[in-house]
Amino acid sequence: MPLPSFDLKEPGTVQFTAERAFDGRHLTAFCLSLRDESNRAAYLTDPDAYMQRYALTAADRDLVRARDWTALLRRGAHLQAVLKLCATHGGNLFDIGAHNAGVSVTELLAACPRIVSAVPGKA
Amino acid sequence: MPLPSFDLKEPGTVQFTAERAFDGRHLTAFCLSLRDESNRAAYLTDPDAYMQRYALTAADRDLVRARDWTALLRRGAHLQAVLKLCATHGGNLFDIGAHNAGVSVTELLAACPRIVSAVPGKA
Amino acid sequence: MARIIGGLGISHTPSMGVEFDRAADNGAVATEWQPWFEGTRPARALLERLRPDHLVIVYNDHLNHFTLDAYPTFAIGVGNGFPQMDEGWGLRPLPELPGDHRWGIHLTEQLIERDFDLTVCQGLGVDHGIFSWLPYLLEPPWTVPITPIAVNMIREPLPRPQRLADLGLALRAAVEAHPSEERVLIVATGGMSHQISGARFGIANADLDKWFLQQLPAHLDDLLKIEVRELQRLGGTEASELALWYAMRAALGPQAGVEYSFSSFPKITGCGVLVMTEPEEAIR
Amino acid sequence: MARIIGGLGISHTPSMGVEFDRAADNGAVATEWQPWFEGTRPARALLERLRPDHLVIVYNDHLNHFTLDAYPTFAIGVGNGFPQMDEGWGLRPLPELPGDHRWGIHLTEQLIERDFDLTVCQGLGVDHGIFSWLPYLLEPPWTVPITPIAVNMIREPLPRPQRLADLGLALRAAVEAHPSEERVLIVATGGMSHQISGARFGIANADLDKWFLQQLPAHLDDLLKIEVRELQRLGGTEASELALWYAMRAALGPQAGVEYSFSSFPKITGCGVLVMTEPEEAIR
Ligand SMILES: [Fe+3]
Ligand SMILES: [Fe+3]
Repeated sequence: MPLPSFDLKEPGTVQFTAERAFDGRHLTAFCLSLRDESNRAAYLTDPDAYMQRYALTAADRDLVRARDWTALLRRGAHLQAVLKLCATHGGNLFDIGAHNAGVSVTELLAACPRIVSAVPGKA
Repeated sequence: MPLPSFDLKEPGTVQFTAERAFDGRHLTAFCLSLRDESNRAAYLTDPDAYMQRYALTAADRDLVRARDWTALLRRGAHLQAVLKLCATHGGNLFDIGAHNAGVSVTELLAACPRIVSAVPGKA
Repeated sequence: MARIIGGLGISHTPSMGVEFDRAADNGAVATEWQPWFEGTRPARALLERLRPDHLVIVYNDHLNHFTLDAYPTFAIGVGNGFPQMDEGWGLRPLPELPGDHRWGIHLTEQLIERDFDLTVCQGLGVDHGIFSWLPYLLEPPWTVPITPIAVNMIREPLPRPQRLADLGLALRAAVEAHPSEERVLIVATGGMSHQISGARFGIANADLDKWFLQQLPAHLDDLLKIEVRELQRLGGTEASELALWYAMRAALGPQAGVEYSFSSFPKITGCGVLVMTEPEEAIR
Repeated sequence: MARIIGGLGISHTPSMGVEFDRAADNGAVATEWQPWFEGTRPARALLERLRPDHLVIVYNDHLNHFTLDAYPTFAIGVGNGFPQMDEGWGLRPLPELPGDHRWGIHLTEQLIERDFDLTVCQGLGVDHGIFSWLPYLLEPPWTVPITPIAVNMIREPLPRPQRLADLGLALRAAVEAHPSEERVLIVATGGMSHQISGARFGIANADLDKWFLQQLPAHLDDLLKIEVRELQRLGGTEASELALWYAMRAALGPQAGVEYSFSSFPKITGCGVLVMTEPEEAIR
């Protein structure tokens, strides 16, 4: 993998802006509900029925079903919320990161830590 | 009824201090749960079972059963929370106020507004 | 830039809302509420003439939305609508408050940049703090979007009076940084003298309310020196809510003038209304 | 009066906690975490010598307790215990954090008097922001009470860096107003360089972390001029959490000195620790 760049542009970074926070509010709320063990069980038993409880759009639900972590982040679900969804499906941070970076989890694990060097004032 | 005095002492005023807010936190939480209609129904169906859900002491539960509004305030339940409990039992602010003032609701209603006059700097 | 055209200070109380609904059903206002109903007519006409594009409303919740698990000193609503909370007697026949999440985001950014430590609420319900008086002044369906800012008046310690004035000043700068030509009305709502518990229940210092309405337009600095406890001592514990009105006055320029001022005491809460305008919007 | 004896800055990350539990089970620390484990030993010894009576911990939640329905810029915990939150993989075998509600009330009163617009939490759960590093430095059962202060590092806009330094200054005054002889340690915890999403996932600017640990003790004013976005650009989006460390440094006097400083980069988060003491508590 190439080393990370020093900028905040996509696809390197999906900034969680205030607009995104607002647009993704229902997705974030849905994902955060999975902090509760009984909710995790209910969701896994019948994902579609469970998602009906939240004001998700059909497109939102498709992203969840597809476990399209990258599109969920772009849609405004907060990473820490998406992580609850990922954990509910037995995954972890590296699954999300690998999907974001377009590599396999094995590749990403091997690449970390991705050492770079720079300090402020000396770009 | 005598006119209200210009001080903040009990029994004229039961100040909701930070200490009271803390001591009464379970009572306040219990009362505020009654903002929800289904909770009100569950509580009215079986008050004791419902109260078990909250970390109320036996003494707390006795005050609730006795509808001792004044003691509940002293114990640190916030007035706005006690009001939910009172409303659930079909009461309103005047029930609490009359209990606090030691008069009947009819007396209190007749006495209001209890007109006094003073402005800052001219006690 | 957007600009502040004026300010509205107004009381709220659950009974005011109950009476509005009852009057609508009965076609007549109860005798004790008649002065308040009549007293709000001129304010209603003024708002119609002022044609605001946005309302910033500084109010307080009464444990109807927030709980003591997490009670914010200052909370801002970011949303396109703010629903009514059920206060225990069911919902009133009113629509939700209209919002504009872009205004919410703008004000959040501006206020946090100015060191106001807001709690940002993407799901905010509102109680009689706004719903009780709004129907008297604006007829539903409401179309002017609102940004609600909730201030802690429930648990000690309350913010200092000066902090509320500082909030008003920051709101002015925040509005003026908005990239539009919108006309913004700053509203502050808090009950005037009242106390709804203890043996002082029903204390009615109508003179304090009148004095406050006289002082606020031109003597904010003097008012800021008065401790909230002193307002509580003279006007009842819930008279602390008068401090919210400071935010409205401070958001206006020093030359802003009074268009209308009125107060009455229907039963247990002082009910007053104050409309002020900036000089270039003066109607008087 | 109570007084501040020193400060602790430290990273947090979920994997640090996971590794602590795994090492406890296996009786051995994994190779990549060995430097961090060893690196925390001197800090642990220093805390033992410093004998704090109270810890004020400035940290950040990661949507494990709060939600975006109401996200506070600054929240304070008032309680005698703060439970661990389940972050999705179940609870770790650790007791709750001990608290002292009287300290919580005291600090709340002092900070609101100084215009910090706290959200006051009587029911606060805490995540790896505190639970991940605490077992490395203090062995359970924990006995020293903690007052947690949660800072928004989750949603934009974040508080300004200067606001965090101001929080530190206010904490110093607040501690000194406490009517006791207690010895207070100010802790700030935020991950050092890391980014856990996007194609930059795993960015590891170990030199930035070392530079930061060198700068913080004596050059806070220079650090405050750096925009948080610049820290994010160089160290990853979550490097914003470094700004929390400013509160710790600002709470100490200008003459406070470094007792110990260490950093390593186990996998995806820079892990560092900095212990400082006031001159009269110097051990070095
Ligand atoms: Fe009120
Ligand atoms: Fe973190």
